[in-house]
This record gives sequence, C-alpha cells and structure tokens, in this order.
Amino acid sequence: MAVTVLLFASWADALGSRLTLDLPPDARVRDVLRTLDERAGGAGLPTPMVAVNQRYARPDTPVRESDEIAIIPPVAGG
Amino acid sequence: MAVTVLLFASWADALGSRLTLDLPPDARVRDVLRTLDERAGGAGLPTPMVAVNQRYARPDTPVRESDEIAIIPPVAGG
Amino acid sequence: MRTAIVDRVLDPTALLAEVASPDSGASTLFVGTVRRLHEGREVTGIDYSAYRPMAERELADVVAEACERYGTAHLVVEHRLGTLGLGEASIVIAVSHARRASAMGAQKFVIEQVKARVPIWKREHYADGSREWVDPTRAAVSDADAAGIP
Amino acid sequence: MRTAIVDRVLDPTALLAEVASPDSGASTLFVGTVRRLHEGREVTGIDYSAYRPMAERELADVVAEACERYGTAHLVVEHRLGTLGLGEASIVIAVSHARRASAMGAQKFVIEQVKARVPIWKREHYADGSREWVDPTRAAVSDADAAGIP
Repeated sequence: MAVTVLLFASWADALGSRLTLDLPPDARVRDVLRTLDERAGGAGLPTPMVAVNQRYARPDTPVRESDEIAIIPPVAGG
Repeated sequence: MAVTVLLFASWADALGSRLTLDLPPDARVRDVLRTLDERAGGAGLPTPMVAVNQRYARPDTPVRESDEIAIIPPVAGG
Repeated sequence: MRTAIVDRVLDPTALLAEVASPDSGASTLFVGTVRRLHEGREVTGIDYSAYRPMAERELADVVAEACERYGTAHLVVEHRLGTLGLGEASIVIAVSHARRASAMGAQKFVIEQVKARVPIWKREHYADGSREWVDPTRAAVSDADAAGIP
Repeated sequence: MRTAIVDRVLDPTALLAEVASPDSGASTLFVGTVRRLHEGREVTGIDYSAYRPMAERELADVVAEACERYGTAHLVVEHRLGTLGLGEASIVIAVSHARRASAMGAQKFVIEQVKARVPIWKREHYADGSREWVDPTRAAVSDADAAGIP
C-alpha cells in the first residue's frame, strides 16, 4: 500500500516534507521507521517519534493507507 | 532602665503602637516578652517574634536602653 | 536587582520589562492579589501595614539571597501597603534568568521568604463588616497549600 | 482556559489580564524568550516551526490536563511561530489560582509538558551565519537545568 508521511525539522531537511512510502498491507509504525532509516542512510538524524492521525504512536501501532503519518524529531518548543 | 517597644498589628491594637517598659539593666528579649504578656493578660494575642534594631532576636538577646525593640506578630505579607 | 515597598498601585508589566535581558531564556512574573474568599469568609478588601524600615531591609536581604542562590541579577520585587480592593496586587515579583528552572526557583524562593520573614501584616475586611488580622501560624486545615495539595 | 499557536508578537500583559479573577490569590506569568547564548554559541535569532494541527491539539491537551490537575480554569497559553529575534517571546503561560502553590505548579507543569510533547521545533541562527535544529535529547552537559542546578 502507498502511505504518505509528513516530515519536520531535520528530517524534512534531509528527505523533504512529504514522502510516499510503499509498505506491505500489515505494516506497523516500526516498518515506517525502518524504511525511512534506510532512505536517510548515515545522515545522523535524531531518532524521531511517529504520530498517526496526530497522536503519538508506538512501534507496533498499525498504519493504514488513509492514516496521516508524521515523523516527529525531538521537539524543542517553549 | 526604660526601654521603648514598637508594636504592630494585633499587638498594637491591644497595647498601642509604642510602649515604654521599665526593665532591669541586664534584661533580655525574654524579659520584654514576659512583661508584655502580663500587660496583655488573656487577650489571646498570637506569639510574636522580637526584633532588636530591626533584626530578629532570640530570647537570650540582651536589650539596652538605646535599642529599637519591636514586637513582630506572625507576618502575613505577600 | 531592586526592591521597594510602595503606597501606590503596582505595575507588573513595568517590572517584567525591567528584568528583561538578551541573556535570559525565561522571565517569570508572580502577582499576589486580594482574593474574595479566605477560609470560607467573604473578603471585601485588605489593609496592608508594615514595620517599614525593617521590612525594606528584610525584603532587600531576601532578594539579595535569591540572586546569589540562583545566579541572576534580574530580580525586582515591589510590595504595596495601604488598603487594597478585590483583585488588586499586593506584591509583584519579576525574575529573568538564562534558564527557566532557575527563574521559577527564584520566584518561589522569594515569595516563600517574604511570607516567612518580612514584617508586613494584613487585616482583612469581611462582607459582614468585621475586620481581622491574618495569622498564618494558626492557618486552618482548609489551607490546601499547607496540606501539600498541588 | 485558552490556547493558541500564533504568527504574531505575543502580549504577556494581555494574557495576565485574561486570567485575572477575584477568586485568585496569585497570578503567574511565564515568558520564554530567545537567549543570546546556547551551549556557548552566540545566537542571533530562532525559527520556530510546528506540525501545526497536532501542536494545537497537544497544547490544548496539556492545558486541559493542567487545569484538571491543579483545579483552575484560569490558564492561557500562546506559542509563537516564525523567526524571532533576541529577547523576543516564543511562549507565554498565564495562570491564576486561589493559591500560589497551585499557580506556580500549573505554570511549571505546562512548560515542562510543552517542551516534552508539543511538536514544535526551533532552528537557531548563529553569529557565524550557520543554522542548526535544536535537539534537546542530545543536550550537552552544559545544560544546567538537566543537571539539577537550581
């Protein structure tokens, strides 16, 4: 399935602010992260959190084609 | 010796804002407090601190005729 | 670093501006105000009075200690005396610091120390016409702060 | 209770007025500002950006949690995005509460939670012309806050 991923901050600088990934139908958050890690190669990017539909998700959270997936590098608000 | 004492808040309401006490020449802060307690009788006043020359003093701090003695009821600033 | 005991309305915004610095990452303002309810009684105003020369010195000492302990010079405190109405400010504490934890720590230190040792008193006016000196040493169990409620 | 993520200059005084209440005994204001030095480097400005819809929801959640935990409805937070110069405010947190400990507790809770979970990022501009995303998870030992310095 084709999943759209939003990226921010250092991850957006490295890979763009929006990507479409081709993932197996039973993919989970950890598969998104592994696929992105492969694309980023040795860019030395910080380990991100992943949000699914604007909520922080765990590595085993399933992802669907209709989900809004976002890569959240370490936040630094305030 | 004659010692002048400044009083504040509830103690000033009960005994006035300034008193002169007749104390023995070797008097200490505890003697000031005892003399005032006798004057206040059963007025139910809160236990005060005593300041000598605008610094908090202990019961055994000596008092002299030239000292500025103040009766400090529980403070409630802020 | 500046402290004052004053007989006029306080201006929190001016104090916040006074502590601003490009070396600060955080500024905090604490404003103590006259509250409508105290231990279940309806308050209509408060008279603040002081043993003024000692209060000025104790307040300056508190702020000097806070500046040393928390490592900042950007700390200003004003305490107002006189009769204040509901919602009016009795104390304003403004701090700025490179780091937020220190700004917040200094703010807390100053208000706790002021309440513990600066010779200022308040007499509350109640809706029933009575007036009473506030004695924090006999604070009722209704004082949630003392009970450690957050 | 109100939260906003905005693209304009923040107005701390307006937020302080917004939380005022005759039932409050204390109001606090926290203002986060752009600081000249970060880990020894000279900062000239900061770009703030966000995953905006999620940041708005997380910020609203943080404030709702703080209101419930500390028992107040008088809590307003605004966070600014865009490019900020030295000394400019990135966040303002205004709280008022019957009791000072709760006002200060809510203030601290909100800033810590914002820094932990609201998806906002900052890219610092340095005097040497370089720019870098700030990553608090690899904060250097120079971060006195993390080391528990007061």
